Amino acid sequence: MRVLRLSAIWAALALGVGLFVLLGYFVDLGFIQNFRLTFLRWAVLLAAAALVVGLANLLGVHWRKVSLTEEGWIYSGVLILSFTVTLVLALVFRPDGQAALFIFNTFQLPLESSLMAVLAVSLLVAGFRLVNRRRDLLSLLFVGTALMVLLGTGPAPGGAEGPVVIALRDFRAWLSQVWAAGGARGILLGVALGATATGLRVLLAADRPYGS
Amino acid sequence: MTVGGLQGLVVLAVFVALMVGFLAVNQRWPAHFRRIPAYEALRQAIERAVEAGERVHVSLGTGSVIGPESAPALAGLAALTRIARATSISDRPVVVTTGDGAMAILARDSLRSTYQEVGASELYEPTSGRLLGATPLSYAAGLPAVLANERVSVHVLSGAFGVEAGLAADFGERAGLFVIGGSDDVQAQALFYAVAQHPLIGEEVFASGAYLEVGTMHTASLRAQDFVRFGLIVLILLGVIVRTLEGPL
Amino acid sequence: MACRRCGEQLKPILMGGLADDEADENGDWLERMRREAESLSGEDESLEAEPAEEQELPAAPSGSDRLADAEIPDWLDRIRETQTGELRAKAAAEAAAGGAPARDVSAIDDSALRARLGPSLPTGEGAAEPAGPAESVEELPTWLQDVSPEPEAERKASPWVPALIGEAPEAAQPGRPAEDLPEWLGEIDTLKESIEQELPGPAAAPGSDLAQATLPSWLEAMRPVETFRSVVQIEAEEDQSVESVGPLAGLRGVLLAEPVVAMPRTSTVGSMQLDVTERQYAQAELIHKMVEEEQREQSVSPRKGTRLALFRWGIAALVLLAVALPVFGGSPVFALPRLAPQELGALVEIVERLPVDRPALFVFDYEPGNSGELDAVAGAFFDQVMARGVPLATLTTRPAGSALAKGVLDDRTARFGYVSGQSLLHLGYLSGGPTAVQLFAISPRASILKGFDLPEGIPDDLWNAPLLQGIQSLSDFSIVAVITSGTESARIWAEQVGSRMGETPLVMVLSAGAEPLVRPYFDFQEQRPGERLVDGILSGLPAAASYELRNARPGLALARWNPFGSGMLAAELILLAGVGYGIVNWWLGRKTG
Amino acid sequence: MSIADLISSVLASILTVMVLSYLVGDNPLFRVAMHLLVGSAAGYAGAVAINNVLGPGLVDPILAAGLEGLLSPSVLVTVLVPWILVITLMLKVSPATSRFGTPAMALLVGVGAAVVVGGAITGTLLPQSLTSMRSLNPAGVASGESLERLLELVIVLVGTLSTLFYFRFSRRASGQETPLAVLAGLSIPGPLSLLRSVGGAFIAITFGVMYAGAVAASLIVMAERVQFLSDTLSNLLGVSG
Repeated sequence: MRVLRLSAIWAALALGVGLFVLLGYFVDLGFIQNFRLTFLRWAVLLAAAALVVGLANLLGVHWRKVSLTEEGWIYSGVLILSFTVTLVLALVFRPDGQAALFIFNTFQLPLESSLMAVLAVSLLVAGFRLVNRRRDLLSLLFVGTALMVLLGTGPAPGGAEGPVVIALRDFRAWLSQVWAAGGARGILLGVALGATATGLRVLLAADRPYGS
Repeated sequence: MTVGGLQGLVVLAVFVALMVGFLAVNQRWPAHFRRIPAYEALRQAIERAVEAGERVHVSLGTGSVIGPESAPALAGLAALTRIARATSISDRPVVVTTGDGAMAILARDSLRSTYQEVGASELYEPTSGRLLGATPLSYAAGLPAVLANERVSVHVLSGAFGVEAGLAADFGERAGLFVIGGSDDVQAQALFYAVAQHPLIGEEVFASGAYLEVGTMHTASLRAQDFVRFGLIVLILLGVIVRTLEGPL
Repeated sequence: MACRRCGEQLKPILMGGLADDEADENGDWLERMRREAESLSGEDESLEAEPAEEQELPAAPSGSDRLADAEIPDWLDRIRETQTGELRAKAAAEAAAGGAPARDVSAIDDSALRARLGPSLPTGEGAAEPAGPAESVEELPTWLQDVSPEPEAERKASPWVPALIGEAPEAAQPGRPAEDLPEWLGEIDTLKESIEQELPGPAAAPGSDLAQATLPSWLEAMRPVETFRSVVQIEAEEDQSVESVGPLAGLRGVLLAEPVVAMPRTSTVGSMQLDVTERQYAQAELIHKMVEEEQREQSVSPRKGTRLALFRWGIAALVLLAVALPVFGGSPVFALPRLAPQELGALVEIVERLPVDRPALFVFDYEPGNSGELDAVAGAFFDQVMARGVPLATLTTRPAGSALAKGVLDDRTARFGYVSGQSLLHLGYLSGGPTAVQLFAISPRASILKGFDLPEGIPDDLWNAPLLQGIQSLSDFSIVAVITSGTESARIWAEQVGSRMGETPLVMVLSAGAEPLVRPYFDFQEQRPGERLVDGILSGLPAAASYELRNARPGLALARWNPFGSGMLAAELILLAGVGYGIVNWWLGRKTG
Repeated sequence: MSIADLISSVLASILTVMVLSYLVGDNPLFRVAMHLLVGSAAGYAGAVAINNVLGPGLVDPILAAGLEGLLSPSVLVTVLVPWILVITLMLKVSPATSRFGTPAMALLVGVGAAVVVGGAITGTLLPQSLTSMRSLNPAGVASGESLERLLELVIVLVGTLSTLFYFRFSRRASGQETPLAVLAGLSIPGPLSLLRSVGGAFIAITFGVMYAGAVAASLIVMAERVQFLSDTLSNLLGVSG
């Protein structure tokens, strides 16, 4: 019973706060806008605090692996080490200090870029397999369109762009700016419908991700 | 109040009214939805995972809770409660990862309250809902270890993703897992379509609650979506006719 | 709803058990599981003589029993009728594969038997009870009492573990009303009332109630078979011991004076405690499905895995080779773009018109992983803006964005004579993602509290820096350029911020994949000049290369032109090969059926 | 090039090779690189959050207001309430104290859900619908350009509506739409099925365009990585030479 009451209070809190923020989109009344701004500022602070909580959780997960020497505990040790060193250096010498920037440019930047390079191969492998995997007309259309766009995007071998290349560029632009724009607009509208329904379910307390 | 504000309020009011209305008539007028093979396959994959003592991994993406991109993750959290119920009889309960700190907390809260409801509080572990990486690509970088070490066999991606969606799905595909992916980001959807075994297209990711039978409100909201969809189509057509009558291009 | 694997009618297990209309089906599968178990044990009868005998004893009375019938008293015979009747009913229940009605259970009642057997029937508490009959009668209420309904509180706490196959009716929520309880729980729950209602009083026709002493099949399935076995074995006369002492000395087949409690027997306490939680019930269902599913498990063919690995290696090698050849070998060389995309002209014009007395705002809204692309795409744009001497302020919505901005602009500051703090200022990190973008659009000064890499002499409140003194809102910047890899953040800037920018142009520098999603906002501005969303777009390496050529300042775009072209060529070949491979396999598959 | 830069680029090159080794298959080098990335990215993001957000948002206002200023209503709202919320949220670290953080999370979720709904309606539903309402009046379509523009507008409109229709979830209880006719064994789909098929085609084209964009983007990054490796190699050779 008590649990029920508490969950109802939290649901009412979420609804109340959400209502002010939501009305702020449509109504220009001063007090609504003030409440909205205040709640948004609190939310921004809370999101940053939640990141710290999440990082503590991340550290806890890997610390547990190391202490229990679970499978892959050595990798967890590497993670804890890199996390601690980066955090300490960036806090002591500030994130814009030379030490933090050195770590950023030496580790994070190249590692993320290399992962993006790996993505290129992953996407091409998936594209290669798609028609064989799905065996339907839509996947054929998907790969055919991708092929045409790549042909119209990539540089042409040889000394100068010929008329065929120009035609391919125009066709690519036509596909992307007319056909894809129409499809994208339909998808965006559909996604907006789904997002609205999802948000309203939370505001109406049908979904309570914050638990009870 | 501006005209846009008024229009927005009307849309909002119509949506809420439709959701409540469909909720009221749900018993008398049951809904019939089209097949979404990905969700049918997901049901079977989860049951197979439970039978095999393997784990279901739910990824809530890299979007922030306080941003508009949190919508698919919120839908994923609703689906998570259902998946957690279904896997609560498994030796290995569901594990949830995300790239946002607040979303990780919500995942843990959802798991805790779900396990309490099914009388399996002992299944809850603070590490079962975790932040995997603080940036989108570092989140993707953390996935291979989770998929390999946690004995995952079902890889559910429901959240905000960017290009990292391709990597997140590919890591699962390479490990030979059942991969289902949906996002609000159109580019991520395209990458899921290419890479994932069972892509969720467009707004299908938001329908997980209705298709996994989380609750009547999910069914009602899906019907409300369809109602507004048709309204929108009619309005656009009317607008085109009016403008066409007004004058040339 | 039918199980998609075995076609069996399956229903989700609900709070407190199964819905009324579901009990039969589940009784059915439990019954089937029991039958399977029995048939298995039946096959091994020769090996398991003892259990087999135990099962056959009541089912088909042995000749010795029939001989004994004449000897045993009438009331004891009735008890045995009860058992045979019960077993007949059990067989019928098996055939019908359905639970027997509740009244059959309620018919078994110790008070009724007491009424019929009179005071001769002991209470069962006494140590020195009479033998078999009393005990066998006592058995019936004992297990019924053990199957006491779950207390309300426990039932509330009892879990709801629906299988994902099948529908979960909405009524099946925690706190489900009692009338929705499944038949089997309902029976137990209302046992006492049904007993009172349905049992005739002492005057009831003897045997009529005992004849109903059959159990529903689900209950049969759940109890150990030997539970109801009489603890008194009626032996053949010749096997019976001769009384050696007392007034009955010399007689055979006299009732045993030995207390029943001292005789070897199966404990009935505990064996009947059917505290089946829903999770256990679901696990039982799971075991059933596992048995059904066992044959359907597909083995992964190693050949397929190896072939896929070969494909991956081949494609990876081809792409890497294609990209590396122009870098290390200097060829192939690709033609530079001859025609610039039409939207480039609009962007160049916007930059040309920028006032130099107001700072431009560059929003670095991408991750380090995208810097390889976006630094190259945006380079020409930065060059043109900085060549005009427009003061710059940078902002980011990603934690690492400021470090990226510093890296991109540092090598240009010297080239274009910018001085950090005077003509260039990093506002730093705008936390909160899209929500923070809205806050920034409303009041920039309240949203950005700390800068990044600020030089000496900049006041604590960076908004008091000379460069930013005139900035009160977004519209005070000369231009807002969002360099982003994501369609979502581009949409946020276009949708949430574009309308708050007054006459300040909004420009998007995009990753190639984001263009189709942002294009509609650019068209929107084209279509409705009054309502501005996005004023300029720069996307993709070809456009950036054209931009660099137009600026006559070769940069990263032109430097990556050849490896990019070579890689694209490889990508086209790979996709083409994939289409061919897929179509051929498709055709072959159809041909071979 | 300074020694620090050289060390940095050599380390970065080694890490690049470690990541690219994944193209051969999952291996310990790749795992180490990935954990390094997760750790360093998390550490840097945490430091930025503390240094640029929590510090200025929670600590600086108190220092600015001073103890006596803390009692003023404005400071109560802007400083004390966030402090309380953040502290309760921090209690989420431990399962024992986790429940105390629920109000803060409810607030966060309320704001998030409202931003989702508000953003979807004002940001996409209204503007994108309005943009779709374009005149298709052929009057004055003399020049080929106008004709082409008209054709484009029709394609975009058909694409938008058919794609929007494609996602329709509800269906009639009877199931599939009955085909218009069956000619020589080939069934001609009804108008709704046809519209849905058209929507599916537009979705495939859109996805194909976006997929190609992602491939192009990642190939540029790969080219940048290879160039980086080449530059580092030449720098090393230059140093050694």
